[in-house]
Amino acid sequence: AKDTSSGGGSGGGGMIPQLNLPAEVDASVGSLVNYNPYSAKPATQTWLYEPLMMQNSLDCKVAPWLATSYSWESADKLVFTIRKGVKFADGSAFSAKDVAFTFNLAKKYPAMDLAGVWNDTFGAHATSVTAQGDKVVFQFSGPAAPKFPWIIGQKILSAKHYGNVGDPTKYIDKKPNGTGPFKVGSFNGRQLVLVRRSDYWQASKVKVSKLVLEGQPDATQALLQLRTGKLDFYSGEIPNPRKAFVASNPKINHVWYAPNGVTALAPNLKKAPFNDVKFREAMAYAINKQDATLKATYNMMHVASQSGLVMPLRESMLPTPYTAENTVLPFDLTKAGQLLDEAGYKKGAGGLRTNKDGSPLTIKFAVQAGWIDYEAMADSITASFKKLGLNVKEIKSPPDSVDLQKKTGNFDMMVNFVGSGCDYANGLGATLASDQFPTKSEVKGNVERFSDPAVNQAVKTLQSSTDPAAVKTQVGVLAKAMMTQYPVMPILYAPARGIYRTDKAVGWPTEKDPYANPQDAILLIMTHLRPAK
Amino acid sequence: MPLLDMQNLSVRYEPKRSQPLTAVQDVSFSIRDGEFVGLIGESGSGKTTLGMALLRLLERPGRISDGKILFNGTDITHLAQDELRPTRWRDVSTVFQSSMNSLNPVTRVEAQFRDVIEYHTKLRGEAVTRRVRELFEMVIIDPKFVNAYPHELSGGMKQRVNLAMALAIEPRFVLLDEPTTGLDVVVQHEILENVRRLQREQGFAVLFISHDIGTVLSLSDRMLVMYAGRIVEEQRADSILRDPVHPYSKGLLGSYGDPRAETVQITYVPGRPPDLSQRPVGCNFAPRCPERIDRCVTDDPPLFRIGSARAACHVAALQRLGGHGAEEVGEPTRTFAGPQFVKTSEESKAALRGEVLLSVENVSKVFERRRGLKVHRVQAVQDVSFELRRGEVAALVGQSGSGKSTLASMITGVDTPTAGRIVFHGDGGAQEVAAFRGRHLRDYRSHVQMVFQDPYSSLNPAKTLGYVLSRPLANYHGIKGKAARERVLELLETVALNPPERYINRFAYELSGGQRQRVVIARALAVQPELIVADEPVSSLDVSIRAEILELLNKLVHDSNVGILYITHDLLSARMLSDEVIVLNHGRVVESGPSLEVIRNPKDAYTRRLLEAIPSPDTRSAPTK
Amino acid sequence: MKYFLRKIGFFLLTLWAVVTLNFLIPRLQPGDPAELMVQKLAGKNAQLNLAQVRAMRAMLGTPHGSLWSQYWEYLGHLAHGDFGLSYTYFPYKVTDVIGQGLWWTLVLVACTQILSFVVGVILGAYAAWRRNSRFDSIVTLGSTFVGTLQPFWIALLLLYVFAYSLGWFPTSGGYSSSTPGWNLAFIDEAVSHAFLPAVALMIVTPIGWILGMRNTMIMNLGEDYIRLAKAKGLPDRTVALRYAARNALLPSVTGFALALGGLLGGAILVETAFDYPGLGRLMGEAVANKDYPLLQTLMLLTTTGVLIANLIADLLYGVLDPRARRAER
Amino acid sequence: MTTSGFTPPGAPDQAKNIEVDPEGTAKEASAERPEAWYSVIWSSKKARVGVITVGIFILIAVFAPLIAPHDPTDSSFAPLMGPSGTNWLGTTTNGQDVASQLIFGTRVSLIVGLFGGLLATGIALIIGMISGYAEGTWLDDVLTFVTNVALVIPVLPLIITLVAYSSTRGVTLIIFVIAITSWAGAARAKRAQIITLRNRDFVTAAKFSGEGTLRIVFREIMPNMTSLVAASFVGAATGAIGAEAGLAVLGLGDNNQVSWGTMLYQSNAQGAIAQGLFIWVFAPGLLLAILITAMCFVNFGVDLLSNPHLRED
Ligand SMILES: Nc1ncnc2c1ncn2[C@@H]1O[C@H](COP(=O)(O)OP(=O)(O)OP(=O)(O)O)[C@@H](O)[C@H]1O
Ligand SMILES: Nc1ncnc2c1ncn2[C@@H]1O[C@H](COP(=O)(O)OP(=O)(O)OP(=O)(O)O)[C@@H](O)[C@H]1O
Ligand SMILES: [Mg+2]
Ligand SMILES: [Mg+2]
Ligand code: NI
Repeated sequence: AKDTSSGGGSGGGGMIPQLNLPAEVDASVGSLVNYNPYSAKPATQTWLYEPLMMQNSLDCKVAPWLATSYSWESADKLVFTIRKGVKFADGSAFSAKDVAFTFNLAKKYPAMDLAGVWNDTFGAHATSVTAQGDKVVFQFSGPAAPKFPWIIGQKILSAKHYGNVGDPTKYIDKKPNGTGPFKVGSFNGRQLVLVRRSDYWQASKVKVSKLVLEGQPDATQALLQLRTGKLDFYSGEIPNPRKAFVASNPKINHVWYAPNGVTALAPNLKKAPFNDVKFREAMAYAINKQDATLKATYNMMHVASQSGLVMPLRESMLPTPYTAENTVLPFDLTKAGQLLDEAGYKKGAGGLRTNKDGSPLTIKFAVQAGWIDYEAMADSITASFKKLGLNVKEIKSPPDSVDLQKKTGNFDMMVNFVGSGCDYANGLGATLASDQFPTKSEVKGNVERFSDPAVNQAVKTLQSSTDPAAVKTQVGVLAKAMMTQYPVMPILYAPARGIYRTDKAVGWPTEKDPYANPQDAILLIMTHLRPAK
Repeated sequence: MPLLDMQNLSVRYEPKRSQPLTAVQDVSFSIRDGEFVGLIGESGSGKTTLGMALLRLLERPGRISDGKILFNGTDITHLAQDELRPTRWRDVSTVFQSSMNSLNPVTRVEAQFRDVIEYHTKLRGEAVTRRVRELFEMVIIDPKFVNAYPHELSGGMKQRVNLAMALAIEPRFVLLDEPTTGLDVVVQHEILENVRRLQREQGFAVLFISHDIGTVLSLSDRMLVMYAGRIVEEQRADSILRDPVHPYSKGLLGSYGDPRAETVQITYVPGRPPDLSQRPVGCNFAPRCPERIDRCVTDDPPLFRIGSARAACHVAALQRLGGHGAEEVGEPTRTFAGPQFVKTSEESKAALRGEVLLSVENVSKVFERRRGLKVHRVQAVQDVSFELRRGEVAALVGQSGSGKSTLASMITGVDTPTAGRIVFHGDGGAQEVAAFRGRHLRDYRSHVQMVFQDPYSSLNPAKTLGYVLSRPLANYHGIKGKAARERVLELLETVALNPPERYINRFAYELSGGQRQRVVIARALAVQPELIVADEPVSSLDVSIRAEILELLNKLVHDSNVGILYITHDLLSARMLSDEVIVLNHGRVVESGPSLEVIRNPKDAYTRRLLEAIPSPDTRSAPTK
Repeated sequence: MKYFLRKIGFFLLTLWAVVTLNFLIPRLQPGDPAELMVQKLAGKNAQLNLAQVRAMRAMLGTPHGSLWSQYWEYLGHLAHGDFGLSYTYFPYKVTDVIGQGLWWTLVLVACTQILSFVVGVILGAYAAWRRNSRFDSIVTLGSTFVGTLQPFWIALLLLYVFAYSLGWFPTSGGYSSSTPGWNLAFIDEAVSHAFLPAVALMIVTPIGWILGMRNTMIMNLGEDYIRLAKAKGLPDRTVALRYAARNALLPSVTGFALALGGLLGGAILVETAFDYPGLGRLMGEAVANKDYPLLQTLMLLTTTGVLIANLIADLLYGVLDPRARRAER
Repeated sequence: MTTSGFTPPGAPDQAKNIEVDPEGTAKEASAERPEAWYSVIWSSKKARVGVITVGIFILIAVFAPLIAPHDPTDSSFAPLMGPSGTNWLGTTTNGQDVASQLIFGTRVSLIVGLFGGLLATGIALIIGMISGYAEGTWLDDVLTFVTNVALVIPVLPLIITLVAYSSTRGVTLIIFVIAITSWAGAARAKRAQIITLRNRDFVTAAKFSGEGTLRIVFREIMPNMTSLVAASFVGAATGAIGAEAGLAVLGLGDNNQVSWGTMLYQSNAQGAIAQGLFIWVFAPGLLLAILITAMCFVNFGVDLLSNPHLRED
């Protein structure tokens, strides 16, 4: 049901004079500009400083960027080959030394260590990062495969520029000097104008001469600006984009919402009756996913597979006998009812089901107030659970306090996001591994508090596996656990939104050509854009 | 041609949400240039309304419903405000009843003179200032006050400023609406002297409104007596004193007696005027009139011309003009045949032999007011000593600010003296009042009670009389429920609120001022005190009610052998009620002794000034100063 | 003098209380700004990057020591004019951030407030003077109804009609492509951007003044000094202005000073709706981001602002109303 | 502080406006009884309109389940429908019935108004009365100081802070928060009022009758302040209703209940304007304005109680 009209089309050889994008930070900062990519709110994250590589979260392919290639020499040693001929905006040459400098700076200033290289956040910490010729070598104290996606995403700084600024997170960078495709043209406190660098290392691929970043419009404003062409691309939320945007000019206006993970119903497995797998199975059949996606996403998103993996993209990871189709459980209240009856949750007085021991069964459904799609999903689920005879009560409270409930484990069930990254240890693995229970101070992935030794083992193995075949086996274990133990019940795929116009530029990713995640790979997209005819 | 000619004027108030009423009905009179005319009548009789109509300042819901006002030959009854404006103040100026509040509080006095002077005359700049100073001197205020704000002036000064303002551009006619109410006797006296002098000097005409016949008589050439919106008598001032025609005028005159007489005897008019929205048929005064004949109840009397006077009374007309039924009414009388209040010197002599109930010994009180770093001291009471006996009424007399109330609050335990002591000789032997705290103070108050000056504010408007009277019973005597009700009814009867059942569930606002004051007294009696402190209990009441309350207090002393400390600034009422007088000036006792003695032979100059200030018809004959 | 000393003493005491409250309110509440910021950056449909959260915590620096020692430290910093670094705009100083928003709000809000006060007082006084006229009923009824509209709702309506449908005005921001400064292009942009927010604020604010002024004025019209002024034959204008309005204005002046406090509150909604770069929006942002240093300072700013306005109003009252100068309280 | 709000400090000086009664009959007396508060209020045309309108809203709130065609949270309708027979005013983006939401939304507004108003007035009454009665003592200084601080702290940011940081957002919390942030002005007015009343002779007289302090404050003085209390209640209730909507619009409302404010919030968040769902966006704001206007009109009537100058309008 996704938009299939292409953003493609053949482009000419000319240039796109200007594209308008929303600002990446709030506009009210006025002259308080900071281009430092390691500050809390850099004026732009994307166009000035570049990462080592870019992984397409949809098909998991890794595109070379400042690094031309990588290899895991062993589970604890990662080697990048750094691209030659890259120049910083000031004309100085970029080298492996800058890469090593950036990562070593994070060792000195842990506030900058967004990839967790120097601590044990995702696998073992690094012992050294060194430049060796055109190579950069990461030596870890143990297996560290899950750090890979974060490491390649770090923005590389110029050693010359950042070498003597002290704490980089406290440094206000007003004269950015990155390797990126654009440099700052002007900034007037609200409007950031970026101009194309002709000496960019892949300048031939960048056809946009000027980028204008202005304002952080809300949904309504963004819609208006998109319709009138004051904005060319937007990845924020716009309710009902097909009616509100595409329908107003279907030739030029397009949307593509890529699946970016799974939104699931997470029960608290430490509590009865959710500790009963039968009960959970019944829940899985009692969710009207089709209705949920209609209400929550205006049918923009597909209903989700119980496997916890995004289908059909990851169908290849499924073990037999599972397929993309049969892992999507149907909405079947009769079946759910039977399952509950069999398991002993009989209907009592007033048609409400009771616990096995006959005591009243009430479920408090914690809902993130203000997250309208979550609220809509919750409403839909509550409605069908009630039909099943379950006494569900929605309690809407601010997202912060839902987070607090995640930390304390003091909840019955809630809607939760399940990661679907390319490193399964960090995505689905984090949702299932028992060392990922949230703690008092940190929200980790295993909110439902599922625990299974086999799964733990599989996640552990995944963390040190760099070999695709081994990965598939382990992911199979996770998927199977999802299919048989129902730790969480996926509802629908969470969207990565791309809302764009094709009157100036074409070549945006589409469902047919999903070369990039529209939400977080705009830099990659930039190299694919061509002028419209 | 008269300066002001009022012809059959009627004024109606037609409020949206209550009964319409005719506040002024069919009033005709005229005033010549330079004439001083007094207008009297009790509260609510329509004096102010008449004045406002004359000034054409009536505001909604009031309007002139009938009649004409001719000023200097011009009919101003329906002139537009714009047309009136140039003649305002130049022809007719005024001092309002509430002239305390009629100065703009946020501008300096001079500016308020300036705007009117500059608007109406050609004077500008310095000349205006000079004129203002001149005016100030005329009304005897230090010219340095021209630059003051109104709140920096005392009440009396404000009144005088208003007077000066009224005379600022030498008008032909000045309307003075009770220009001295609320003022101290001494100050009042001074201002009125002033008015009279200026009027003689400048020759403007005056309509002087007051509810106090004594004040008016001593000033006016001619008197108008108003009752329930009508003029009931008009006569030259000197002849009305000798020969009042209307019974109401007689009643008003009867409320004055000579304090120097061995036996003072005053009369009062019982009851209250009619509700103006539901006038009775016949003479409006008939229900209160002791001379009433049958015709009064059925026929409304017109203003008969009787000799040089005019009066609206059937009886007087019959008596003096004769006619059908003249034989029944007998000879004209000079006095009001209503209830009387008598005080003889014999009674006082007896009272002064009672046992001592309270002794005040060298009491002083200093108030300290902090102002920033400076401490401002006020010596309110200084070294005062006296004794009060059971069955005795002692009057504490003095002008405003002389420390009377301060003494009262020390005696009742509200405040403590800074020096000296007050001793109460009750059942528990001699006890010092200042030592009472908490429960003891409450105990003490079961022996000492207070009657307040203002009966309007001393009764809670939200409570019924039954509640008000039952509280002291419950608090001091533990009487509750039915017994309390019985007792309340008894009390109401004691203060002559008959039949008591009709009053027990009423609210204070349903009563007249006199009735309220009686409730206040009943509340004090409920406690069965031995000492009653009455702080100016009649000064805010109409003359006719005053005597009524005094009578009640007098009865009380006789019947229950309590001691009363009667506080007043009015020597006449002191003489009528008290056995002993203590004169206070600036917190000191300047003179004290048996009442008759003090009043007949005042030793102190201050006492003499107080005596002179008594507004009485007789002061007219007595030479001033 | 006493009067003024008292006022100033009160001012200092309240200031201290307000400073302390501003310190306490954010601190007594749970919540983790670092987590929140990372979550915001990533969006709700993303897994929290734990490394990033940890880094963010290290960056912002978590408060340490007992509440008591924090309090003294806070007071010490305040005394040096050190308000800390904003979380949202890290590593910019809170004062820099506020400095950016201040002008926008000052211009927008101060202009509309003063204008609406003046308009409101004039309309109210005139309505009272012409009491029961058609003008009076239109003004009272109309302003009552309009005054009850929510500013936010008016903002929506204005946006819809004048920005979206008619396209006469921009939908958001304080300016667009011009360079801030005294140049025509910028002023033109600034004015057209401020227009709708100003109207949204202007529509509702005068109402209080109209009704308040009308009430006090009607009350004053019954006073004797007004009657006397009329008896003096002074022209209507003098009576209305110098006697009635002058006296009726007094409560409005103090009311105005107090209202300055509610000002930022009203501005939050409107500024947010129009994405206007002022303090109101900053305040909303600070709350949303749990930016304690910024929030604390904004609250301090507004409360001190009100206090000072109040002090000025009190002193002004002393000038305007001679009675107050002598009165004890 | 000498600053004063718009509430005239002058007491409803009933006693003095009343004519003195003749020895008279009960009939005459009744003619002079001050008008009962309800007839004073009713006598104003505006107040009449207000009372009737508020009455209609109350009826709607009470009988919402009978009037509303659907459950306001029932999201089983097709989303984004225009007005039709089943959905009188169309449906929301979640497939909820707009008309039913509007009808049920009345409840929250009225409940918040009623209880928020009561609570705020109650706090104001207690603090104002005690501080006024104790004027000049340290107790008064403390309470006045607290009142002044509460008056000076900007209300909306404080509410936002309080609500944003509390974990549940029931209507109770909203009521509580609104009440504790809005009592100060009224407390000050009451303090001023009680100071004028406290020096009346009847209070001293009550002391002479042996009454205790609390009884004096609450049995003797308070009954004389009904009009002020009533006026401040209507004012507080009106404010509370607006504040609830404001909070909801900021996303700080109670999302478990349908209120006009949450409707505004939801519709705005769902881009209702862009999708052409005008009724959904504009109707709640309009109803809110009508309800608040109606209450202001009632207040015009209440003003007549405390300010007889206005009665001849
Ligand atoms: N605005 C008004 N609306 C209705 N009735 C009024 C109004 N003003 C005065 N009255 C009534 O008109 C009558 C006359 O009142 P007025 O003030 O003229 O009396 P007065 O003789 O001046 O009394 P006082 O001696 O108390 O000043 C009274 O019954 C009073 O109640
Ligand atoms: N609480 C107080 N604080 C300071 N000064 C006071 C206080 N009470 C009274 N005074 C002063 O003490 C003096 C005497 O006042 P008091 O009230 O006893 O006079 P009074 O004789 O009762 O006057 P009036 O006839 O006006 O009632 C006055 O100068 C007054 O200003
Ligand atoms: Mg009068
Ligand atoms: Mg006194
Ligand atoms: Ni003050």
